[in-house]
Amino acid sequence: MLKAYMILSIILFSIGVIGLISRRNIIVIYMSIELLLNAVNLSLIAISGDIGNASGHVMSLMIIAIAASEAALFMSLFVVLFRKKGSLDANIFDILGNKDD
Amino acid sequence: MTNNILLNILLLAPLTSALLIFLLNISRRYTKQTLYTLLALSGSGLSAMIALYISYTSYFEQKLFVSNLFTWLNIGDFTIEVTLKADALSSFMLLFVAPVSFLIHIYATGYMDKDKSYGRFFTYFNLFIFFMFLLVLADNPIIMFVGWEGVGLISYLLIGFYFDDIQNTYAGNKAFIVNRVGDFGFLSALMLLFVEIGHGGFSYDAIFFNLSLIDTPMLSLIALLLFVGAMGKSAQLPLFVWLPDAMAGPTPVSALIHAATMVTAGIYMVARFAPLYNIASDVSLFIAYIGGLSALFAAIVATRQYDIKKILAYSTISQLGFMFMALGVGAYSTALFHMFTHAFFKGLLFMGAGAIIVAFGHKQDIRELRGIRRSVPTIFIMMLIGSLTISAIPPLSAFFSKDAIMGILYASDHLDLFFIALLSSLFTVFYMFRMIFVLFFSENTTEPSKNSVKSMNYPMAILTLLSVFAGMLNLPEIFGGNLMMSSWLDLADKHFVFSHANEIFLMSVNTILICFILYYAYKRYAYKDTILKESTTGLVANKFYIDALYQLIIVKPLYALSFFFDRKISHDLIDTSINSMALNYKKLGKLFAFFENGNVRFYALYMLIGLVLGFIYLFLLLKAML
Amino acid sequence: MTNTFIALAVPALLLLSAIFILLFGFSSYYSKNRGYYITLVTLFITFCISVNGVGDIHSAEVFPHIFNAMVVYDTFSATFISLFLLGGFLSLAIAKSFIDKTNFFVPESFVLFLFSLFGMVVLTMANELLTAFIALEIASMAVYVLVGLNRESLKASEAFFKYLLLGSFSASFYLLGMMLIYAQVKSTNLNVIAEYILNNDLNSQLLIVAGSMLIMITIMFKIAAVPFGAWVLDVYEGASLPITAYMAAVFKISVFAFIIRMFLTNNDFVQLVFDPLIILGAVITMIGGSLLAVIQSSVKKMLAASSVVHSGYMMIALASIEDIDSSASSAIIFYLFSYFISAIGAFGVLSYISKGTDKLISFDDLNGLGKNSPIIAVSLTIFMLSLAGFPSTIGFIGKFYIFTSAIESGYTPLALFGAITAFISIYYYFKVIVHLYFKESTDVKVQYGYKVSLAFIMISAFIVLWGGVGTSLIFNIPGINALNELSKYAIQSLVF
Amino acid sequence: MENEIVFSVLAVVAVVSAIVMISAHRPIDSALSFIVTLISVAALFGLVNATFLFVVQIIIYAGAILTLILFIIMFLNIKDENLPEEKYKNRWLLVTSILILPFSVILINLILGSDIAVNSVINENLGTIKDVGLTLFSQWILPFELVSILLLVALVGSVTLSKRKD
Amino acid sequence: MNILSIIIFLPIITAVILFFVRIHVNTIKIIYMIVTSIIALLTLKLYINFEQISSMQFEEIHRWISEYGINYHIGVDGVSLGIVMMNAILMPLVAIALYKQRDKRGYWINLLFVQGGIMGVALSLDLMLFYLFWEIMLLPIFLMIGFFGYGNKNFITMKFNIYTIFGSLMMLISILYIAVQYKIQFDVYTFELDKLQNLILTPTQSILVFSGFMIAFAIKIPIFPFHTWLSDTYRSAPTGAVIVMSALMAKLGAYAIWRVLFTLLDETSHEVAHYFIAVGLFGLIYFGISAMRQTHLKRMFALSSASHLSLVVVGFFIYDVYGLIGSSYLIVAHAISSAALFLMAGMLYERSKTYDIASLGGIATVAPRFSLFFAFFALSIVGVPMTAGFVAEVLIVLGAFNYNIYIGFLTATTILIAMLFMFKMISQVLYGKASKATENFEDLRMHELIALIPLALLVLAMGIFPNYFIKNIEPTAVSYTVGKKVFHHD
Repeated sequence: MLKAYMILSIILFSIGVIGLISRRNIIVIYMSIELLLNAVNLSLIAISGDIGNASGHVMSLMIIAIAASEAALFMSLFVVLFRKKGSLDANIFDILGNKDD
Repeated sequence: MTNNILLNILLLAPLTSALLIFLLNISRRYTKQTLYTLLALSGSGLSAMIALYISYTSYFEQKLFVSNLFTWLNIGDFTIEVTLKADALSSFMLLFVAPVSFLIHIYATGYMDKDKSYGRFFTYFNLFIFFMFLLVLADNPIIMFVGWEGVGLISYLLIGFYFDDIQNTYAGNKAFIVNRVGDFGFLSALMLLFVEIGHGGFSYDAIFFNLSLIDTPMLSLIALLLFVGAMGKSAQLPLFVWLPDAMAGPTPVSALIHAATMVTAGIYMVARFAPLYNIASDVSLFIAYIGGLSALFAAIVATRQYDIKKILAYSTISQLGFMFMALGVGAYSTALFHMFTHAFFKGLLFMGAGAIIVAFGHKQDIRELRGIRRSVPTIFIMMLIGSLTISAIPPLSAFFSKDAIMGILYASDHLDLFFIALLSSLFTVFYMFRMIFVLFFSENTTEPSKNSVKSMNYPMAILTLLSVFAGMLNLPEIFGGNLMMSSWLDLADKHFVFSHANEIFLMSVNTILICFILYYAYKRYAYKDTILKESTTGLVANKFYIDALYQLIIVKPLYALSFFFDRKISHDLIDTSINSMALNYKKLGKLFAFFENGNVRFYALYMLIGLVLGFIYLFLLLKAML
Repeated sequence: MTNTFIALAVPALLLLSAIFILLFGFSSYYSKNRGYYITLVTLFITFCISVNGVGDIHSAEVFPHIFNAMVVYDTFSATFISLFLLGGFLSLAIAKSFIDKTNFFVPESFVLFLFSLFGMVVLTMANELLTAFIALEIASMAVYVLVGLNRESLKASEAFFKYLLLGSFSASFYLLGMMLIYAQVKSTNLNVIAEYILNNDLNSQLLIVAGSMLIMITIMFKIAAVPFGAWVLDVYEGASLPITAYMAAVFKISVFAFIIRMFLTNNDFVQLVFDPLIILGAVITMIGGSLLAVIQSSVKKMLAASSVVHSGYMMIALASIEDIDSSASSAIIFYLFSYFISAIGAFGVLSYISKGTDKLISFDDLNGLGKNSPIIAVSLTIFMLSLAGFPSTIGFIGKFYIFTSAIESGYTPLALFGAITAFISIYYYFKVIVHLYFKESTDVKVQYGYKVSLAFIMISAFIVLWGGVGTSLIFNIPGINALNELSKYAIQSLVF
Repeated sequence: MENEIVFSVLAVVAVVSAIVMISAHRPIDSALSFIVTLISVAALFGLVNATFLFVVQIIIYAGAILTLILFIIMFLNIKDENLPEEKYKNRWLLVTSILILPFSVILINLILGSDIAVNSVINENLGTIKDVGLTLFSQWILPFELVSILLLVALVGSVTLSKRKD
Repeated sequence: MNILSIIIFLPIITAVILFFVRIHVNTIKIIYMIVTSIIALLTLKLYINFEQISSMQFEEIHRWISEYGINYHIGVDGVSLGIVMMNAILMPLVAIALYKQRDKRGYWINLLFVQGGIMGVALSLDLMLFYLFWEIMLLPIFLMIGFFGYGNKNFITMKFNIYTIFGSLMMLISILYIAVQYKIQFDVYTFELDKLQNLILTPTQSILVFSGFMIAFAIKIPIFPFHTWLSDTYRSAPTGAVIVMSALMAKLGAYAIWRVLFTLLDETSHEVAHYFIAVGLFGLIYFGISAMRQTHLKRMFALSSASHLSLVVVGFFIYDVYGLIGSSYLIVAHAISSAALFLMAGMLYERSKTYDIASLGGIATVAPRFSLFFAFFALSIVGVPMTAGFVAEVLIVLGAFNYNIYIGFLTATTILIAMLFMFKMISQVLYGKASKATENFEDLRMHELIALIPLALLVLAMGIFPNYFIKNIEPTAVSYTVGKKVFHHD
C-alpha cells in the first residue's frame, strides 16, 4: 500500500511538472506547483501511517503551511503582473534575457 | 719590461688619439683642423716608429716582444688572455702596416683637407689602425677575431663615410655583411678548434702544439672554415662582391684598408695557421684554386671597368688571388712577400688615383679623364711606376714577388695553376695599361679644377720609392740575394725543387709576354678613343652577373621568406588562429545565450532535462553497482 | 557568553529587530534613515555577538529536548553566521547611497532583509531536513520579495516572477527528496541519516541516493549551477543592485553552508555517487558561465554570469572533499569568504555609481571613472582582480586553495580546467579595468556624497588585499593564516 | 481489499482530474478540476487514518487556497480573450511528458526495488488531532515556530508587493 | 630588514603611497629618482658584498601561509644578481632620459611598481612568492600600455595580458601539482625551491609539470610560436613600458628557466633540451628574417629582441657552462642595449613623430650625437667586438659547438641574423638625406646624454673586460653543470 501511495504521488508529481512547463497561463502554473506539494504530502502521510508515527502528518501540515505562504506570494504576483501587462501569459514576460545583446 | 710597454704604446697610441679626436669632435668645441691633424699623425707616427723598431729588433736580434695585458675571460678551462706578442710574422706585418698607415695618414690630411667630417674621419682611421694592430699582435685567435671584426666594422663606417648618399652606406652594409659571412666561418672554426683542443690553452703556440690531437676530417673542416673567413676579408670568390662597392669610401680609405692592410688580413691569417694548413693539404689546394680563379676572374672583369678605383679594386682582388695561390701550394713567405710589395704599389696606385680624383673635381670615370698627363705630371710618373710594378717589370719589386709565385706554381705539381697565374698576370698588364694609356696618353679633354696638395705628394713619393726597391728585401739567390725575408719569417714553407735555368727561362718568357701585351695595349688605347666604343653590355662588363645572381638567389628569397614568415606564418597562421579562437568563443557564447531567452518555462525545462539526465545517470550507476 | 546564548541571541535579535521595524514602520516617527540605521546596528550587534563563537572548536545541539536536536550550534555555523551578518552588514552599508536615492525601500524591505538573514542563520544551524527547508524558504521568500521590491519596474516584477516560480518549482524537488529519504530512514535528522548510511549497504540506500539527488538539484538551483541556474542572469538583472549583491554574495554562501554540512555528515555515498555528477556539473557550469560572461555588455550581467563561474569553482572544491581532514573543505570556506567579499565590493561599487537607477551599468558607463573618481575606480579594480584570481588579492588565495585541493584529491584535469576558465575570466574582468581607465569619458562624475558607502567600499577593498598578502608578521593583524585556521576549526567542529 | 479498491478509484480520479487540470484551456476549469484532485487526495489521506490532515486538506486547500484562486480569477476579471493563446499546448504537453518519463519510471522503479518496511506498526491513534498536536508540540516545535515566521514573511511580502502606492 | 627586502618593497610601497597622495608630478619624478637611486646604491652595495660562490646569499625567510608551507623566502645568487643589477641601473637612467617627456603621475608610479615586481621575481626562492611577483609585475605594464600607449592600445593590452596570464595559470597548476606531489611524498606542503628539488616525479609527471612552467616562460620570453603578442604590444606600448618588457620582463622569462626548471626538473630539462634548442634556433632565424621586412621601428626591435632571446634559450638548453654563462651574459648585455635602443626609439618618435623607418633618414647630419649612440647600441645588438653582446655570443656559440657541431653552426648564424635588418635600418634611419620628419631633428639633450653615456660605457666595459662581470656568475653556472654528464649528440 505504501509503495502504491508513493507511486501515485510520483505520478501526480510528474503531472505537476508537465503542467508547470507546458502551460503558459500563470494561474495554471501555480496550481501545478500546488499539485507538486500535494503529491509529496500524499506520500508523507502514507509513510507516517506506515511507521505509526505522526511525524509525517506534522511534516505535511508544515508543507501545507508552506504552500499557503507560497500562495500568498503568488497571489500578489498575479496582481503585480496583471497590473503591469494586463495578462497572465508566462511567455510575454521575457524582457530580461539575452536577446538584446 | 720596456719592451712590453713599447708594445702597449704601439697598440694604444692610435686608440688614444682616436679617443681624443672623438671627444673633441663630439663636443664640437674645437673645430681647428690642425689639432686633429696633430693628434692623428702623432698617434700613427708613434706607432709607426715603434713598429719599425720592433721589426728591426725582431729581424736582427730575433727578439720576441710579449705583453700580457689582462685576462679577458676565464671560465673553467676556457681562458683567454689579452696578450700582445710580436713574433717574426707579426713584426713583419707591422713592418709594412704601420708605415703605410702613417703615410696614408699624411696623404689623408691633404685629401680630406677642409672636409667638415675631418675629425670623424681621423677617429675612424686611428681606430682602424688600433684594430689592425690588435689583429696582428694578438696572441690567440679570439683576440685576433676581435681585431678582425673591428677592422671590418671600421671599414663599414668608412665606406659609408659620405652618408648623405644612402648608396654609400648600402655599400658599407654590403661590405660588413659579406665580411661577416666570412666571419661566420672563422668563428665556427675557432669554436671547433676550441672544442677539440681548447682545454690545453688557446694561444697560437698551444694550438699548434696540440694540433695532432685533432683527427683529419675535423682538421680539414676547421681549415676550410678558417679560409672562409679569409675569403670574406680578402675578397676572394665568391665573397669578393663587397670590395668593388667599397670604393664608395674616401680614397685614402681605399688605399689603406682596401688595398694595403685590411684585405691582407686573410693572407696573414692563413699564414698564421700555416701549421694547420700544412696538415690539411687538400684544403690548401682548394685555397690555391680559389685564389687562382679569383685572380683570373678579377683580372678579366677589370678589363671592362671604367672607374679608376674599381679597376684598382679588381686588381686588388686579383693580386690577393695570387697570394692565395702561393699560400695554397704552401709557399707562405712568398705569399707574404707579394703582400708586402703589394701594399706599397697598390697604396701608391690608389693614392695616385685619389690625387687625380681630387685634382679633377671628384671625377672617377676614365672616359672623362682622358689625356691628363700634362695637368698632373708628377702623378703621371708615379702612377706609371706603380703600374709597371704591378705588371712585374724587372727590376721593380713586384717582379721579384710575383715571379717567385709563378716559379713556385710552376715547380709545384699544378701546372694548371701556373697557367692561370700567367694568364691573370697578362690580363693585369692589359687592364693596368689600358687605364694608364687612356688616362695619360690621349688628347687632353679635362682641365684640373685644383692643383694637387703637397701633403699628398710626399707620401706618394715615398711609396714610389718603396715599390721600386721593396723587392730587395727578399732577393732570390739567382740575383745574389739570400731570401732574407723568408728566412726571417721561418714559416713552415714547402720547398720546391726548381733549377736556376728554369727560373731564368720563366722570367724571360714572362717578361717578353708582358712587353707584348704592353705593346698591344698601347696600340689599342693610346691616342685613340677605343675606350668610348667598348660595349658596356655583355658578360664581362656586367661582372659575370654575379651581383645580380646574389640578388636573385639570396637577397630576394630572403625578403620573400621574411614576408612569408611575418605575414603568412606569424600573422595569418598563428595570430589569426589565436584571435579567432577568442572570437569563436564569443560566438559560442552568443549561441549559448540563445538558451537564455528570457522565457521562464524554458528555464524550467532545462531544469527538468538536468533532472532527467541526472536520474538516468543514477539509474545506470546503481544498476552497475548492484 | 555561552554558546547556547549566542545561538539563541543572534536569531532572536534579528527577529525582534525585524518585528520592531515592522511595527515602527507604521508610526509617524519612522523615516527611511532610521529604519536603515536600526537594521545596520542590529546587524553590527549580532555580528559582534556571533563572532564570539568563532575561533575554537565547539559543537552542541541547542536545547536538544525542546528542539529535538534539530539545530546545532557549532564553530561551523558560528563561522558562517558571522559571515552572513558581516555580508549583510557590508552590503547594506555600501548600499546606503543607493537606498537614499530610491523610493522603494519601504520599512518592509528592512524587515524582509532581516528575515532573510534570520532564515540563513537558522539554515546554517539546521541539522534536520525540514527545518533546513523551512529556514531556506524563509530566506528565499524574503529574497523573492526583495527582488521584486521596485514595483515601478517591469524588470523587477518579471525577475520576481521568474525567481518565485522557479524557486517554488525547485523547492518541491527538495520536498520530494526529503520524502524519499524519510521513507527510507524514517527520520529526517542528518545525524540519524548518517548513522543509517553507515550501518546499511547500498541496497537499502536506494531511496536516499534518489532523494539526495533531488535535494542536490534544489541546491544546484540555488547556487545557479548550469543547467539549473538559467534564472540567475535575469533575476540579477531585474533586481536592484544592493539586492543583487546580497543574493550573489550572502545568499549563495548560506546554501553552500548547508550543502557542506550535508556532505560532510553523509559522506559515504557522496563520493560514490555524486562526485562524477558534481565534476560534470562544475565543468558545465564553468563553461556556461564564462560563455555567458564574455558576451555581456552590461557589467551587472557580466558579474551575474561570472558568479555562475564562481559556483563552478566551488563545485570543484565540493567534488574534492574527501573527508573532514582534506584541505578541500576548508578551502571551500576560504573561497566562499574570498568570493563573498569581492562580490559584495564589486556589486557595491556598481550600486554606488548607479545613483539609484535601475539602469544597467554598461561597460561604457564606466569610461573615465579612473580619472574622475580614482578611489572608486581603484576599489573596483581591486575587486575585479580578486574575482579574476589575480595574485596579491584574496581571490587568488581562494583559487589557490581550490586548485590545490582538487589536485590533492587527484582531480588535476579539473584544476587545469578551472585554471582555463579563470584565464577566460581575465577577459571580462579586465575589460572593466580597460573601461575604467583607458576609455575617454563623457564626463560622468560620481559625487562623493555618501561617505559611509565609500568608506565601506574601501574597507572591503582593503580586506581583499589584506586577505591576499596579509601575514601576522606585520602589524600583528591576523592575515591569511588566521582565516585559514578559522576555516579549519569550522570544519573540524562538524565531527566534534 | 476494500481499501485497495477505494484507493484505485481515488487514484484514478486524482490522476484524471490532475490531467484535466493541466490541460484545460480556461483557468476556471483547471481550478475546478484541481478541487477534485485535492478532494481525492484528501480522501486518500483519510484512507490511511489521517483524519486531521483530511480536514486540513479540505479546509485549507479546497476551501481557502482554491477559493483564493477563484477569487483572483474573478478579481482580476480575466476574460477568455485575455488568456494566452497556447497554440502549441498539446505539443508541449506531449514533449514534456515524454521528457519526464525516464524520471518517473526510474523513480518508481527505485521505489519498487527499495526495501522500505511495509505495515510495520499499527497505531490506532495515528492521525487524530491529539496525536498530531502532541507530536507537533513535542518534537516539531522548532519547525512549527519557523513556519509561523515563514507565514509572516509571506504576509509581509505579499502586502509589500501588492499594496497600492501611497 | 634585509637589504633584499628593501630592494623589493621600497619601490612598491613608495608607489602605493604616491598613488594616494595628491602631489605634483614633478615632485613624484623627484621621489622616483631618489627611490631608484637608493635602490641602485643598495644593489651596488650588494654587488660589492657579493661573494663569488655558488650558493644563495643574503637570504631572508619568514613564514607566510603556514598551512601550505608558503614562505617569504628571498635570496640572491650569481644568476639573479645580473637581473637585479640591470634592473637597478636601468630604472633611474630610463627615468632621466624620459624626464622631460612624461608628465603623468601614473607613468612614474607604475614604473616604480614594476621595478619592485621584477626585483621580487628575480629574488624569490619560494614558488608561490615567485608566482605572486610574476603576476604583479604584469599589472603596471597593462596599465601603462592602456594609459599611454599608441594605436589600438586597448585591444592590444588586453591581448597581451590575457596571453601572458594564460601562461601564468598553466604555471600555477604546475606549481600546485608539484607541491601536492611533495605533500604526498614527504607529508608536508612546501613551495620552497630547494626543498622541492628532492621531489621524485615519474617521467610523465615531469613532462607535464615542465610544460606547464614552460608555457608561461615561453610566452614571456617569447619563443616561437608564442610570439604573436609581441610586435603589436611593443609597437603600442609607451617607451617606459617597452623598456621594461624587452629589457627586463622578457629576460625574467629566460631567467626563470634556469631558476625554476633547471633547479626543479633537472633531468627532464635535459631530456627535452634538444626540442627547445631546435625551437630556439628556429626562433633565432625566424624572428631575424621576419624583422627584415618591418617598416615600423619598434616592431623591428621587438622581433630583434625575440631573436636574441631565442638565442638565450638555446644557450640555456645546451646546458653547458659556456652556454649558461653566455646566456646569462646575453641577458644582461641585451637588456642594456635594447633598453637604450627602445629609449632612443622613443626619443626619435618624440622628435619626428613617426616610427616609420622609410620616412626617417639623414639624422646623422643633423644630430650626430644621437646617431652615434643609436648606431652604437644597434651595433652592440649585432654583437660587434668590444661590446658585451660579442662576448655573450661567443660563449653561447662555443657552448653550442661543445654540444653538437651542427647545433654549433646553426647557433653561429646569430652573427649573421641581426645584420640582415639592423644595417639597412641604420642606413635608412640615420643616413641619406634628411626627410621632412627629420629636418629639425634635435640632437640629444643633456639629460638624455646623462642617461645614455653610462649605458654605453657599461656595454663597452662588459665587452672589453668581461671577466670582471662573469666571475660572479661562474660559480653558480659551474655548480649547475659540474658533476653532470656533458651530453654529446653527434
